[in-house]
Amino acid sequence: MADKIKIRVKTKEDNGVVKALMLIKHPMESGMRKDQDGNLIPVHHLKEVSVVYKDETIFHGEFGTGASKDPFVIFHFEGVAGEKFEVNAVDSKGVTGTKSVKIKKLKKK
Amino acid sequence: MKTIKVFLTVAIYLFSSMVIANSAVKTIEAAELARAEAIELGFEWSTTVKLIEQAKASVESGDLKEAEKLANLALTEANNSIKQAKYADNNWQDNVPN
Amino acid sequence: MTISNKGFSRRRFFKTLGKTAGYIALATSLPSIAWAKWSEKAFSSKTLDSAIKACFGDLPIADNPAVKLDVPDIAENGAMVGVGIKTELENVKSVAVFVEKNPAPLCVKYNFGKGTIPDVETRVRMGETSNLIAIVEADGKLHRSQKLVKVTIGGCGG
Amino acid sequence: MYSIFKKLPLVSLMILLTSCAQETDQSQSDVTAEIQAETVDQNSSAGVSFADNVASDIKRFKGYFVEKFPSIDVYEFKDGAYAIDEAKRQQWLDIEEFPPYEFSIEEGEESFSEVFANGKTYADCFENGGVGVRQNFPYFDTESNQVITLELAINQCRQANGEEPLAYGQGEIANISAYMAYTSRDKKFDIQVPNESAYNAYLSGKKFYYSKRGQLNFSCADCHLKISGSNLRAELLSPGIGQTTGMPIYRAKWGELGTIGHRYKECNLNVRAQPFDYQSEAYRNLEYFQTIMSKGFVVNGPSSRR
Repeated sequence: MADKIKIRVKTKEDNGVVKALMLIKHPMESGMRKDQDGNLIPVHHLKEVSVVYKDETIFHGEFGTGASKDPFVIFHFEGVAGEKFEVNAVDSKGVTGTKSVKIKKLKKK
Repeated sequence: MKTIKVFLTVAIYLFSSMVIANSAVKTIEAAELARAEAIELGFEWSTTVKLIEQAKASVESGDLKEAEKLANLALTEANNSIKQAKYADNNWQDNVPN
Repeated sequence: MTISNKGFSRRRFFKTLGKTAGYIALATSLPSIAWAKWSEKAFSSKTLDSAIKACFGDLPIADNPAVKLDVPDIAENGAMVGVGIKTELENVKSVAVFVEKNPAPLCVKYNFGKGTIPDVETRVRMGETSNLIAIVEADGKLHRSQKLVKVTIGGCGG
Repeated sequence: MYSIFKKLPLVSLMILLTSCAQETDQSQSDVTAEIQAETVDQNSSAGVSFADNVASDIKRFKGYFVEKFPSIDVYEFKDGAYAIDEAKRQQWLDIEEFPPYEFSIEEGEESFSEVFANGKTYADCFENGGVGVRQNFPYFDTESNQVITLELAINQCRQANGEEPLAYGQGEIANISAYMAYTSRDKKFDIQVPNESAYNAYLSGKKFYYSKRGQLNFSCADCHLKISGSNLRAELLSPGIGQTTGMPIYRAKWGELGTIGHRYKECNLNVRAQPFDYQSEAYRNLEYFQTIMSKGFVVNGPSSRR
């Protein structure tokens, strides 16, 4: 599996609480969709995403084909701007993706 | 006597189906001509070409009555799209806000 | 002010693009993560009740207004239905979203670790108008909130 | 060019004269402008009349929506029906906070920085390195006498540098178009009509917009002017002004980006008209007309839609 799962994350820390917005590129094929020549496209979906912060898995997402294409999650956790956390993803074919993210301060307009 | 009657019905059937097949094919050709004009004018409908294809398929499968019906429908649609193009030429201005 | 993309200005976009590319190089080996087992049975269950049971076993379940469920009355498009779940309940272990009429009702399940606050948003798929159910697991109990979400057939002709 | 244009002025002149009688509120200058617009073929020396005619068309097109939606700032129609229905707008804002098309913008930027075999890049083909130029498209190229859309310019750049053109409609060309739109956000559209053949291209697009077509016999204007803001089945019909500013769009229905040509094909099929080819003269002139009508609107592409 040459390709990696692409992950994009935005963070906004505001007095000790981090709002993390995560978008993960994945076709999320439900197995019921057909391609142009009419044959079914096999099931292929994101399975799990883990967020590790200070060596602890603080968030673990399990995904089925009921999740939207390019799955999206917003979660909140106690954290400090400047620190880093890591996102690891794996899908139903075993393709993985990882992203290290530095927590940003919320920009007050 | 019975064999003649059978022979006659078969002949009539063959003859009539030949006539119908002939007119179905002619109608299809007319529909294709009209469709070509609609394309030239830029007002072809998406449904016309499907009707023509179905009419051709019916001719091939020998369902001549169906072929005739579909061919006529295709011809009517193609002619309507030409009328639509002419109508647009003269009336498109009506919808422009003033 | 362009409402359409508040807080997402071009300048920040390029800055994050550049920086994160740098971080990727830093990520060395995958840290040993305690992969919680992906609930195969729950995600393949065809009915709501079997999916809930596969997820949480026989924990007692009850509606609880403390679970705030933010979903639209009419989904703009069944492909991306925004779901927000927030609660003040303590010791929340996990949150799951079910769409009753989906071929496989369980859409997503989020398991919380230390310091994670029970306030999540996600996007799920709905095949048709259906009850959308959020279940929060806390202190060995299941707290449920649900709402009917209408899904319209798209397209105006064709 | 449609040969029918030669017949147009005379016929519509008659209609115009008959319809002028009842129009009380239309000021005299508008009427003369209308007549002038129709007799442009006869006295092509009146070059200046193109700009006046287009300007009055824009005024009346925009005026139509100001009058029809008095409580909505007309420039908000850059977001289509989301400027009308609050519940839809909230769901749309949630998507726009972190839209799936962000990956496409990123991929579009990578494609945009591709170095062609001859060492050139897209940046060499476009003004200002192709950054912040979306608002200049489509424009009428007086040399090749045709409307050049952004997607056509992208492929012309490739072919000029010995590369294979990209497929139109979706995929890489939509990603590049999305990236170029993204770098031009908030810049204003102000497309010009430089000469008579540009004006004829504009008129061809205008006629397309107002002509009833397809088995269902609808024109673009029937849906996007007359009954804009109301529902057709479950679709809230977006106003015709500002429809091109957010292109290319990411429709949840498609699950990926699509250019305006892709949307035109889909819309034609909705009224059961046979779609034209991507970048056909019909579609390029239509895009030219629509973008001219959105003068003063900002670039807000790419944008998500239902």
